[in-house]
Amino acid sequence: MVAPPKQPIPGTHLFDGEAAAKGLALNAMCYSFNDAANRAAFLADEEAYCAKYHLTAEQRAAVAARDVIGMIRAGDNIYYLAKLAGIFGLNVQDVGSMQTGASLAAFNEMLAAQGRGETYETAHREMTHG
Amino acid sequence: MVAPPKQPIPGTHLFDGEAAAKGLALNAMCYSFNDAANRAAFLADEEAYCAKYHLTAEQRAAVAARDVIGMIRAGDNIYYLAKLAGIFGLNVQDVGSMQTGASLAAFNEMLAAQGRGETYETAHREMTHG
Amino acid sequence: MAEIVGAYFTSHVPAIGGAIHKGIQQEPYWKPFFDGFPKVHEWLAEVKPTVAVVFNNDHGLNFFLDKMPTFAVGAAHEYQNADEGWGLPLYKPFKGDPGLSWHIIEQLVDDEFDITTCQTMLVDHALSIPFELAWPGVDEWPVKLVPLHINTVQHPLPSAKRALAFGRSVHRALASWGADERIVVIGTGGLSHQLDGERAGFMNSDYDRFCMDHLASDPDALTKHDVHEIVRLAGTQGVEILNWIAARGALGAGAREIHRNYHLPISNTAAATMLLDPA
Amino acid sequence: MAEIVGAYFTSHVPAIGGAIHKGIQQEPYWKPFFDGFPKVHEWLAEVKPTVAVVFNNDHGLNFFLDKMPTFAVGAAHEYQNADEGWGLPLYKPFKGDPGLSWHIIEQLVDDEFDITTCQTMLVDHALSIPFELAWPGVDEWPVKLVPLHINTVQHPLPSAKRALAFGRSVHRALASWGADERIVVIGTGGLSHQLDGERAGFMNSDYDRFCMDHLASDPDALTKHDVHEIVRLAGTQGVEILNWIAARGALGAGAREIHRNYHLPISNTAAATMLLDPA
Ligand SMILES: [Fe+3]
Ligand SMILES: [Fe+3]
Repeated sequence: MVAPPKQPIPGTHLFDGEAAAKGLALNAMCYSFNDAANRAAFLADEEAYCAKYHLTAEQRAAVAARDVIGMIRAGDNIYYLAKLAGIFGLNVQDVGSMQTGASLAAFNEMLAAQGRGETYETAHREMTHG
Repeated sequence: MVAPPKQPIPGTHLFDGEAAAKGLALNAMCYSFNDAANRAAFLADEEAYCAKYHLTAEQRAAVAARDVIGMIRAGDNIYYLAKLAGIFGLNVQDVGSMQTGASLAAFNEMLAAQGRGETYETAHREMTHG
Repeated sequence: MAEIVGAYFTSHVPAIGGAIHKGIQQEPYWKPFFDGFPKVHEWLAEVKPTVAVVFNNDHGLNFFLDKMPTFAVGAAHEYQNADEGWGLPLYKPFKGDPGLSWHIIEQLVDDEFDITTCQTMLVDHALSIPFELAWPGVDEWPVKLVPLHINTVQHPLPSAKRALAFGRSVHRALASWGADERIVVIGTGGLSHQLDGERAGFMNSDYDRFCMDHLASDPDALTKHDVHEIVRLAGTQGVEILNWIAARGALGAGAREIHRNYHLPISNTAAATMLLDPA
Repeated sequence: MAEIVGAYFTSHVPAIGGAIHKGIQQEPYWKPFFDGFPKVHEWLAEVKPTVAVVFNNDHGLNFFLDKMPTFAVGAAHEYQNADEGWGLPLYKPFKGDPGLSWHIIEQLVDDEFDITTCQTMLVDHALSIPFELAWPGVDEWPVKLVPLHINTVQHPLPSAKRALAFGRSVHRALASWGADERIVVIGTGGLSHQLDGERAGFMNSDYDRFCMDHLASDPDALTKHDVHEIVRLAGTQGVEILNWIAARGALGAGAREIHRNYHLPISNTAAATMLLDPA
């Protein structure tokens, strides 16, 4: 018998079977972006490209809104998502800033604070409350 | 430590790592025949199709000669090979006849003899020596 | 809770599909094989499965040598049959049961099986023919599907011992599945046959009977041979007995044989059909 | 007989490749990380490896959710790097060692690891960046490659205990490899980082130090956390520590730490580099 479900980890969305089943169409689209021609096709006609991959309404809305947390909630995996983010010119700090709701500068400062020995909890509190 | 090499089994070519490494190009070509368009392309220009898959000289010669044992020796796996045999209109009895060097009728009789309770060894002896 | 209603085993020789397609099941060559199926149909009507957990092997349709898994588990919403290179008519699609698939996957990884998961997967004659034999001519398959794949193509293959343990881990998952389903376990392929090499046409009814005689009562007996020995005894493609062994494990500890049919040759193969009840 | 000369571990953050490409290794942001490498270069010049056995994880280049293996082993003659979606310059091809690959595969299946074998395989930044860090600017990589992949993408992931056992099975294969090779074991990725979710930017130097402190002397200590606990402690992508754990297993029973560098942040990651000698 599989162990009972674990305690959720705050701010963390495990890419498990449930997410994988939900996110398949969006992940398939993002996986296609390994190919430069597909990235160009997406940029040329985002609507048509998303339609071709049969994104769910939730997935399409999240992509249209460049809503990273929305994509994650819709089952996107960060490794595939990163390829879409690349098309938008977003790096992992940009993506971090979008997900935490902090400015890019504040997010980077939160990383740097950990580099100076602050715990994540402290650095995160400072980012959130100034 | 992996167990020492086993005794060879007469008349049997295990599709192991050595065969798989040797046969990759030919198996890749045969795998492509799941697609009807590829089967048609092979039939339309066998030489060009084989060149596209970079068959080794040994593989190309075996395919050109419809030499099933030659293909197996060149690393083809029977499941992939069966797709090529299908293009030539050969079923597994035809392929059996070609590999054993017996006529199709004699090969089928060898199978039927086993159905009547003869051992493979006896049935095979009868097939080989009339 | 789900109930495991029993296990169904059958050979899956492609030519069987041809015979069904041509409607020649009652011709002398085919009758002894198809005579094994009225009992299967009765039994299925009685045990009324709603889900099929099927151990089978791909024959170069879904898997290639670029990514050849030892064990793979399908987790799709739907599985399609596809052209295997012979241009034969395709079978109806198979409805998946992704919830049960992921439940099985969680159990397998927890039990240290290093599976490959497949959210899309094509299924070949190893699955469609046993389905068509079980439910001939239905408009829609009456069961949802969880397909499990065992490598019988490229050596090293998993051992019979490992295949049985794999099936037993699947059993633990089935036994703890909360949905109200009636699960039939299916093992396909075999029995003895060899398609390739100078020994093509090899069959061995002694070994086949040994396997059938021990399948219900003592499946561990089938694990005493290593894979090389199984090739020697059953032929290069007779290693498909691994699917039967794993399916037997998935049925659970006790089992009772309620039906057996054995006939050879069907094409180059010694063909067999069996039903086991849980016991 | 082959000799295992030691193990090299490093983070593989894509931005490192960008820094190398721009030649800004000595800028204040990057210097503390790159300062860990002169010692690596000295050590490699001394131990002179001829083959690298690399535990790493694909990031959506070679594997998709249609066929996602728990453990995969490359068995190609050559491995290519490829565009991961960011259009970055590609790295040189990597020469394979299929003989050693198949020797490892035989051992793993014999030890009941249910691997996926890959006769063709693309490798991503998880492999190319550690190579470029180790052998910067060379015309041709000085080692042949056997890449091993661990699923860190889709849960359920293998446990740390299973990853260590996987590495130990690989060690048995290396220890019995008859070719006259000098084998370096490489583990890539980590340490703590989380890219996704509201907790993005999470790092944890306490856990990282726990891992580094026990890697040589007591790797089993790293297996006391289950994967869920590792995610909690190391972040969603910090589970790449599984590559380090498996590589540690492949090094052999005894090990001695000879070099360590740890610096954060590099991009969103706590970056680390270590060298272990066999002991
Ligand atoms: Fe088969
Ligand atoms: Fe990574």
